[in-house]
Amino acid sequence: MADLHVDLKTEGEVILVYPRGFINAHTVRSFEQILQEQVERKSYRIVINCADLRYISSAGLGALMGVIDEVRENQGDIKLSNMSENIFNIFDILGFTHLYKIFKEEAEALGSFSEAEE
Amino acid sequence: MADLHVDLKTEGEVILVYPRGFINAHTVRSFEQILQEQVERKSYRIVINCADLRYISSAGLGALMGVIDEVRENQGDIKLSNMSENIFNIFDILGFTHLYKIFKEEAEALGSFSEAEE
Amino acid sequence: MGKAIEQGSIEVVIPSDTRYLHMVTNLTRSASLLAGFPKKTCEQMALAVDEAVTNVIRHSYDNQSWHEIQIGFTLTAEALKIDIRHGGVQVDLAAVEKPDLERYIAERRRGGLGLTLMQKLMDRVEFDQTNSLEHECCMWKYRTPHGSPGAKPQPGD
Amino acid sequence: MGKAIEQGSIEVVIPSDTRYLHMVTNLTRSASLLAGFPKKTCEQMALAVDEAVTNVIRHSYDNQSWHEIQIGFTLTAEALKIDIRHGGVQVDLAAVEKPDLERYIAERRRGGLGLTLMQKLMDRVEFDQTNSLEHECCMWKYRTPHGSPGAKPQPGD
Ligand SMILES: Nc1ncnc2c1ncn2[C@@H]1O[C@H](COP(=O)(O)OP(=O)(O)O)[C@@H](O)[C@H]1O
Ligand SMILES: Nc1ncnc2c1ncn2[C@@H]1O[C@H](COP(=O)(O)OP(=O)(O)O)[C@@H](O)[C@H]1O
Repeated sequence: MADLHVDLKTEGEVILVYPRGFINAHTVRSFEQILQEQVERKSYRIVINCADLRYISSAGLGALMGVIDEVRENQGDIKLSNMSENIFNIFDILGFTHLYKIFKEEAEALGSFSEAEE
Repeated sequence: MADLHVDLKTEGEVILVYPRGFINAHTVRSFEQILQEQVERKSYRIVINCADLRYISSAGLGALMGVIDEVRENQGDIKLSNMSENIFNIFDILGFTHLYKIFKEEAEALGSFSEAEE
Repeated sequence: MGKAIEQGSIEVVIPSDTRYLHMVTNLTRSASLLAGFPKKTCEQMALAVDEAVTNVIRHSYDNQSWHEIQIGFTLTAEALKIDIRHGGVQVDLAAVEKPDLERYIAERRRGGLGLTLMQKLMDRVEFDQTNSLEHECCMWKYRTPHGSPGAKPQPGD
Repeated sequence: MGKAIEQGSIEVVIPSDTRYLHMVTNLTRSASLLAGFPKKTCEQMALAVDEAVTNVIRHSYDNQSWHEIQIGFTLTAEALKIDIRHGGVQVDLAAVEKPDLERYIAERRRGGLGLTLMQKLMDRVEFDQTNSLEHECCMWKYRTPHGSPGAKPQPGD
């Protein structure tokens, strides 16, 4: 099945989210849930590593929009990394590259949180 | 496009054939042609390395059947190697595993020709 | 063999169920690759069709999964035309706010991205505004200058 | 989400052109994965449909690429039924030799593998023998005992 599995990892105060597979209107629920859970447990520093994300539709972008305000109001952020060209293009077309910080590598995204702290 | 590219390599007296992609009724012509050309230029020792062969339908099997007699009448053979499970299953279902020598690795298929010589 | 198809059409009928979305995006990708569009353009068309079909399921059929959606791909020398037909509620473009990404981003709205994406990804998007029982969303991708194979090779081809 | 579809149907219409074969095998693979069949079974169904459609193009339509072929996928609790419909010459099973692989191999025949493969890959294959204008090849794969998801996990799942 063309599905989505979302793995999580904690790195200091940062939550690493690994969506693997396809995010469309059918699979988005689990992605949304994971993001909501972070907000509920007040984990506002989130890195989404897109290395294994093969597809995202507006449903997935909507899930990000659904939590970004609360995250930022609490001095957190959602940063993205390891995007394939296809995924980056979709963010770019919608101007979301100005709305989210997108890094080439996970380590850079992680590092940007500690820099912000200093 | 879902296509087929066939590469060739010469290793001593053996011709190595690398079909890459999909062999179906649409793409089979180029595979057939390459096999015919070997027979025409009297290269009767053929190894087909299936490592990059992702799909084969009966059209492709028919192409093999079209040359195997002439190849064997001339003390040659067509040996296959590096089959994925899917490709092997198709050969197996038709009993073609008894008709063709199938090796795990290219080197074994190559080696089997020199053994036959001794 | 490696030659692209110049004319032809494909028709698909699927249930109005999001479980078929992935299949439809795959089919769209295959059809547009067959038509000879660059890979990147094919990805974009697959997403546009996903968005259009998702909207039909959500808004036209109110998430009821037992209806039918018909998708047609028509290839001509000039363009690939994709039409999505259904018997549900048609989008009322007058009632939908004009996509304004700057405001969208400023307001952090959650939905409303689908139509915007369709319009950005395709060369032309039209909804019929008749009152017939069957409604249609038509999207076009022209072979030139936007997606002509060879004429303007894209990275990742 | 990860749940397989239990009932549903998909219809596709394609031109009788071998250039569409790859798309059709992809579609069949997607549809049967959606239905919850094991990957290996899905591969087999994709190949069976390729063979059936190839035969229609070659034999029913004599390689003329401007005709139509309709393919239907119908999923029930028991089986996935795939029917391939066309308006060309129907296969005359009486005239086709019964597939006899041993003899086939002994005689090194070149063609004649398609029908054999269809029969080996599917649980049941039927051709209508009426004289209507539309002809049909129906193939079934049962969920049990041959392809029940979970019941008999296959390697490579
Ligand atoms: N096929 C459709 N039928 C009816 N209404 C639609 C359709 N597509 C879109 N709409 C309307 O247009 C609005 C914007 O659609 P869209 O940009 O896809 O965002 P979203 O679906 O996330 O709300 C929807 O909220 C809906 O009211
Ligand atoms: N759809 C069809 N319409 C008419 N005749 C067919 C059809 N399918 C198969 N046949 C006949 O059955 C024979 C065996 O078919 P098949 O096993 O697919 O092998 P091949 O197509 O390689 O000859 C064909 O040669 C043809 O005469």
